[in-house]
Amino acid sequence: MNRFVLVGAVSAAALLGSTAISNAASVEVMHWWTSGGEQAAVSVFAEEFEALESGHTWIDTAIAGGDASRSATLQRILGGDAPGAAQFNISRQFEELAEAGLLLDLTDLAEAEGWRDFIRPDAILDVCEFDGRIYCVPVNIHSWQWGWASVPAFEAAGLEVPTNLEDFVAAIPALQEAGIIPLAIGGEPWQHNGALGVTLMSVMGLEGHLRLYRDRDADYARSEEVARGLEIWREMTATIDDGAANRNWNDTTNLVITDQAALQIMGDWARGEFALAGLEAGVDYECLPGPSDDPYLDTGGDIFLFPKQNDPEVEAAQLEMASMMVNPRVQALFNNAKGSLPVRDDVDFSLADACMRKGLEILSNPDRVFQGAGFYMLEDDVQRLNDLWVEFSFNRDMSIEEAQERFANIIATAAE
Amino acid sequence: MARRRIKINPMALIGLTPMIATAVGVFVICIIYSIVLSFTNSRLLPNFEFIGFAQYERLWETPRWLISVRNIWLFGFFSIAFNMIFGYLLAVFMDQRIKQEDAFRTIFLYPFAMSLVVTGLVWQWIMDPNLGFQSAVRNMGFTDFRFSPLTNEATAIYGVIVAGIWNGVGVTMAILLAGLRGVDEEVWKAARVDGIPTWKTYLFITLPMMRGAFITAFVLQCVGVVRVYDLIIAMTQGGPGISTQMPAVFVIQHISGRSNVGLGMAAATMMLLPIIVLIAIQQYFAWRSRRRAAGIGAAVATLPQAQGVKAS
Amino acid sequence: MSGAAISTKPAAGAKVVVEPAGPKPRKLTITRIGVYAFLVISAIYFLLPLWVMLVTSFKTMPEIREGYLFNWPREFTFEPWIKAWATACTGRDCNGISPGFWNSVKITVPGVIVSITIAAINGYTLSYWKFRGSEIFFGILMFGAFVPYQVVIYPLIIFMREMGLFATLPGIIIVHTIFGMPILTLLFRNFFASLPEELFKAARIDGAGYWQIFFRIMLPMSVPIAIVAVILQVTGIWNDFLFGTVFAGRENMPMTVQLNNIVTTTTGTREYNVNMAATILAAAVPLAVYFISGKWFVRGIAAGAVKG
Amino acid sequence: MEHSVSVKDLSLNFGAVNVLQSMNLDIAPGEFLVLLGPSGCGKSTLLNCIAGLLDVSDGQIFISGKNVTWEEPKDRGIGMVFQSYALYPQMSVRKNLSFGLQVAGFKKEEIDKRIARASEMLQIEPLLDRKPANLSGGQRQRVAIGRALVRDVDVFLFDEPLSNLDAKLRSDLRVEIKRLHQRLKNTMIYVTHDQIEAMTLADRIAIMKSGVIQQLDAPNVIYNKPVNLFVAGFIGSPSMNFINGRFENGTVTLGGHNFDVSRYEFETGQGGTAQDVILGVRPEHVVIGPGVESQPCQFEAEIEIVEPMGAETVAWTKLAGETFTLRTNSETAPQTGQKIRIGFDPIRSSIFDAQSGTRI
Repeated sequence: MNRFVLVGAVSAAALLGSTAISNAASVEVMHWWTSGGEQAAVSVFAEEFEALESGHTWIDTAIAGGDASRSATLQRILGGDAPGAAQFNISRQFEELAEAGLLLDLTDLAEAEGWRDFIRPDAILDVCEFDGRIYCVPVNIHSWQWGWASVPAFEAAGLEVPTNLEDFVAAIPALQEAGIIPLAIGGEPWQHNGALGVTLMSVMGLEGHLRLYRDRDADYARSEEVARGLEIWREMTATIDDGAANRNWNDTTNLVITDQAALQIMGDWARGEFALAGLEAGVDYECLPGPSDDPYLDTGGDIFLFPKQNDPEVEAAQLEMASMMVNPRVQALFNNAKGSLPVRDDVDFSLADACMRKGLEILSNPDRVFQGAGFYMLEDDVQRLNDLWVEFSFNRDMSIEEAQERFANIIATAAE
Repeated sequence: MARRRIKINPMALIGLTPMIATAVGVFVICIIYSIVLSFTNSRLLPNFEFIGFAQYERLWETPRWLISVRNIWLFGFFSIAFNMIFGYLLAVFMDQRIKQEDAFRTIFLYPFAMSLVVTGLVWQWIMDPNLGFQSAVRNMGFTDFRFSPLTNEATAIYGVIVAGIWNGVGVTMAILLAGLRGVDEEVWKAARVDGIPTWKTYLFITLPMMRGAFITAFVLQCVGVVRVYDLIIAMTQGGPGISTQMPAVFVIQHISGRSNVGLGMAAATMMLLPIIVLIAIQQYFAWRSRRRAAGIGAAVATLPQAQGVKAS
Repeated sequence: MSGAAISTKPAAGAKVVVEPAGPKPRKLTITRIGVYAFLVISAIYFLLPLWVMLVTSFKTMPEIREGYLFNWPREFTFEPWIKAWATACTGRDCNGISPGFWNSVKITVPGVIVSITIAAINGYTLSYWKFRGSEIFFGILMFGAFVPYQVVIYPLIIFMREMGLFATLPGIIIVHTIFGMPILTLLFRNFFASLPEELFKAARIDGAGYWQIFFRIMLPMSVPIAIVAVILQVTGIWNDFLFGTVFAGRENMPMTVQLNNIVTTTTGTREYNVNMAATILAAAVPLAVYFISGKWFVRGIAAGAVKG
Repeated sequence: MEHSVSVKDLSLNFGAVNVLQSMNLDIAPGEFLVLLGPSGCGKSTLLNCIAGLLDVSDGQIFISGKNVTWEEPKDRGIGMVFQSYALYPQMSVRKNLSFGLQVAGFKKEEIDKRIARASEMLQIEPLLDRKPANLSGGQRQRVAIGRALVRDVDVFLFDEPLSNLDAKLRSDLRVEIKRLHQRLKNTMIYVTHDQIEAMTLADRIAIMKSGVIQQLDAPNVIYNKPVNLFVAGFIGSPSMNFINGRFENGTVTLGGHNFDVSRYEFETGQGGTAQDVILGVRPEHVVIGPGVESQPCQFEAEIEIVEPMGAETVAWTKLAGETFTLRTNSETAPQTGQKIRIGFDPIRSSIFDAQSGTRI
């Protein structure tokens, strides 16, 4: 009799325990959002996720630097110790993972929630699609094509804030005279890559971009426009300050915030830093789309993919997380903190500041939106391009002609 | 003796199992696996679509790799050369009946106890142009003073070399000092009686006698140089640009973030090459000296004692 | 002859000028000054980073920004140390470097014990129980001492995954055991080879077996070499970065990896004082081992260096 | 003051340890002096002080009348040969011989002349272009001697030069050194712990113990008239028999035996006072068999152990309860267990004060 009671009690406890566990799971999330603005944004996700009824836990694994973080993620997937969710950039980087069946298929969730209907532009979700299935969640839209200018810095040099890079190059001597660092940039390779890409884009426009990366027109890589873009880059980077090495992007943004430097070419995530510092767009700083009088914006951004776990409970939690990330309320909160644009346009834009409005306006015109090189080319080839630009940027002995020749060669030999 | 050799004690086999597993599993199978992958187009996950030497062809056209190779030679040459010269000088100076020898030895050697990550971080901080050594000297009134090797791609590698030497020269010093102390004291006395100046004794008499210690220190340095990874990651992450890229970093980047295992393994195989060459040379010399010893051996049976041991 | 020395000779000092007697007066020659100058300058080069780390870790950020790298802190603050140990952030994790410290302890202690035990058995077997082929395996192992880790790291990741050991504590311990094995085995093999062979023969005649001889006779005798091995392994495993990043996994991330994460993460401005405090903390254990073990450490290096 | 080498009140201490204590030593030109003693007695230290390889704590050193206390070794006019040969291993024999001369700035012809002379003298001409590693031990030591020879100096110092050689080579080279000395007539100071070397080579031997010279005299004096127990015990193999006893009225009483020692030559010149003594008798001075009856001192004892050594045999017995050995021709050797009559002559024995251990 006694024994019977005991067994009953134990099994009841086990049942209770197991149901409690089955609802709540821990999901480890790997990302590289470590700056102040990014931290605020990722906290939105974490808090919203943990606030879900099922009582899941967000385990945060932040590794500074996109390259380092992606490397770590891939290493762990390779080693069979994949995190529950991992941040990636919009690119074709994870195709192989999907192909090997290592990623959680989100298609059913996406169809049930109608992601196709509200996520825009379409291209963003296209990236997540492989063989007709959806494997990732886009969480924001980021554009690289922005300049961030310090209004007091240009005033100190007695200048108007320029609206394109040709004007900025002309303003460099006056800025130097006023003791201001003309172009703020850090030593990290990706900062150079990105800014150089922006510079090229501002010169060659959408048509040139498509000829190069979509059509693989190697001759265009040898064109006048490309040469001019590289020339502008050389002129801008001729005045880099000593402290550039080892400077993070947010440390660099800080130079503009504190008016020590005039201009930073950096994606729209920099806006989060200005906002965090309490600066007002149009008064303390100016955001320059393009930076060009004829601006185009790419729709890069961050995506999360969910490596398969062998635990159905974790899988359920992963799906819940994916759903949470595109929730309109969360999108508004997250993107506001992050400085990026939401992936859906049915969110509340009342909080948007002047810069965000500028961006939204441009993005609303499909002709002004383009896809980055990573959309058309494999990661390996993108990296070859990055290597070239980094080498060009740091090795001032490399002639513009040589850089163009190598550029053409990469375009010509890139894998389909 | 003979019986022991032939009959395998089962317990001995069990005891040696972890070693056999490591030797065969890691240092034979894993290496072969790596080499095989270098002939495939594996990206992140291993596959076995063989593409011949394509990865090698591509490797030697990849600027990042070419720069890595240039850097490893540069880094290897300068850091080993400085290490040896500075290490020997320190050892010689330490050998001058210095009163505070223990204190100096402690000071010269402690950096070796620190990890290369720590080494890299500290030197990066010292070489920071705005807050580090440069600004400290400028604040003393030398406003034109420049010391910021890491900010310039042409000089960054030398900044790394300075940090590497700081970490490793104490070991070279310790090995060479042990070598110096191992030199027969009577040779020193003989040189003094002969009236040979101290510096000449160090240069012409003890230096050649310390070949063993030098080879040891040199091999140790070589192995360290080929493997250099932590220092780069902590100090420059390969930058500015890709100016301080190293083969070891290249391999790690390609087996993960860059998702081109085939290329990464081709690079790894190339890294193996100098080691194999080094071992082959060493084996050749060992074989030659064995053969020569066998030839002369009979004639000079008394030889191998005193002199032989000290000189080797 | 012997007898009491009747020293009628005047004190050496008074006579020095005329007649050399007694110890040669030590002149502070140029060479002597040069020797000391060289050593002192070298010592400064070696001590500088330690000094900078220490003073920076006690300074406040405003003071650091003034750029007086070498100055003694005006205002002493322990804040950076507390922050580095307990509250510094990487991402949303704000536990400082302390979890890394305990992880490193968890990796180092069993890592040292396992790797040294296996190496001792290897050395013992290779010295006394040679069999056909044992030397070949040893040769391969020695070759392994020179192989760059990067050559085998990818297959090893795959292997560890297949064994289910990737990103586990046993996994990282096995990795350290594997890569510590060549040098440690050599160390023990050379040590046992230097012991008199008669010892082993006597034990055999007394009827002792493989394990009995190892545990009763050889192991107790190998204490000196074991100390050297412990020093070598403690510093080696503690200071490892590469294996830690790849094989340890999130839960066992060693201190060096965590240090690098903390230092490369900036929210707002770089907190150099916290970074330096964290750096010192990460270096503390091997430094302590070094300062305590002193001459043993040197012996360890020399022993580790004595190879083909 | 025509000494070749002269040591005055020399002391050396390492910290609190006195290695040499107020040592005085004069060596005549052309003399072959051997410093003999057990290891740690300071004999090598003394040699190193003379060579200038060790800084003295007190006292002076003169070589050829010149005060060299503060001089560098090279300026003292000495050449030195070491136990481990101390050849420069990476240099050929020729280079080994010439290196010091080249450094000193000698002309090439002069160097060649000296090398020719030295190598002829030591018969090492065929070895001149070899490296030390390719020489045998004996050859190496010849080269080392050659290196001292080419310096063309008045004083040669040898620091246990033969200790690393095997017995056969050792005796060959010993003769060689003796021949060299006879030919060169230089002053030689030779450190060894081997008494055979000392006895065969030396004009005078200085026996040292604990940094003090115990006795400085010609080999036969040291052998026959050791000044104290230490010297008596150190020289001679097998070593001297010591038996405790009492001296009174010209007789030494040991156990039950009374020995008449009136033939003994006392240091004081005559009788001596009654005191406790130790009687020392060398095994080779003991007589058995036919001649025993003529010996002034005799006793009867049983042979306990016999050690045949070829030409000679050592027999062990007891006298007054203490071990007593005797050395005899193998043909007349006694058997174990045999009771024989044993005799010796006090004139060839030594008597020491039991308290101080000095000879009376």
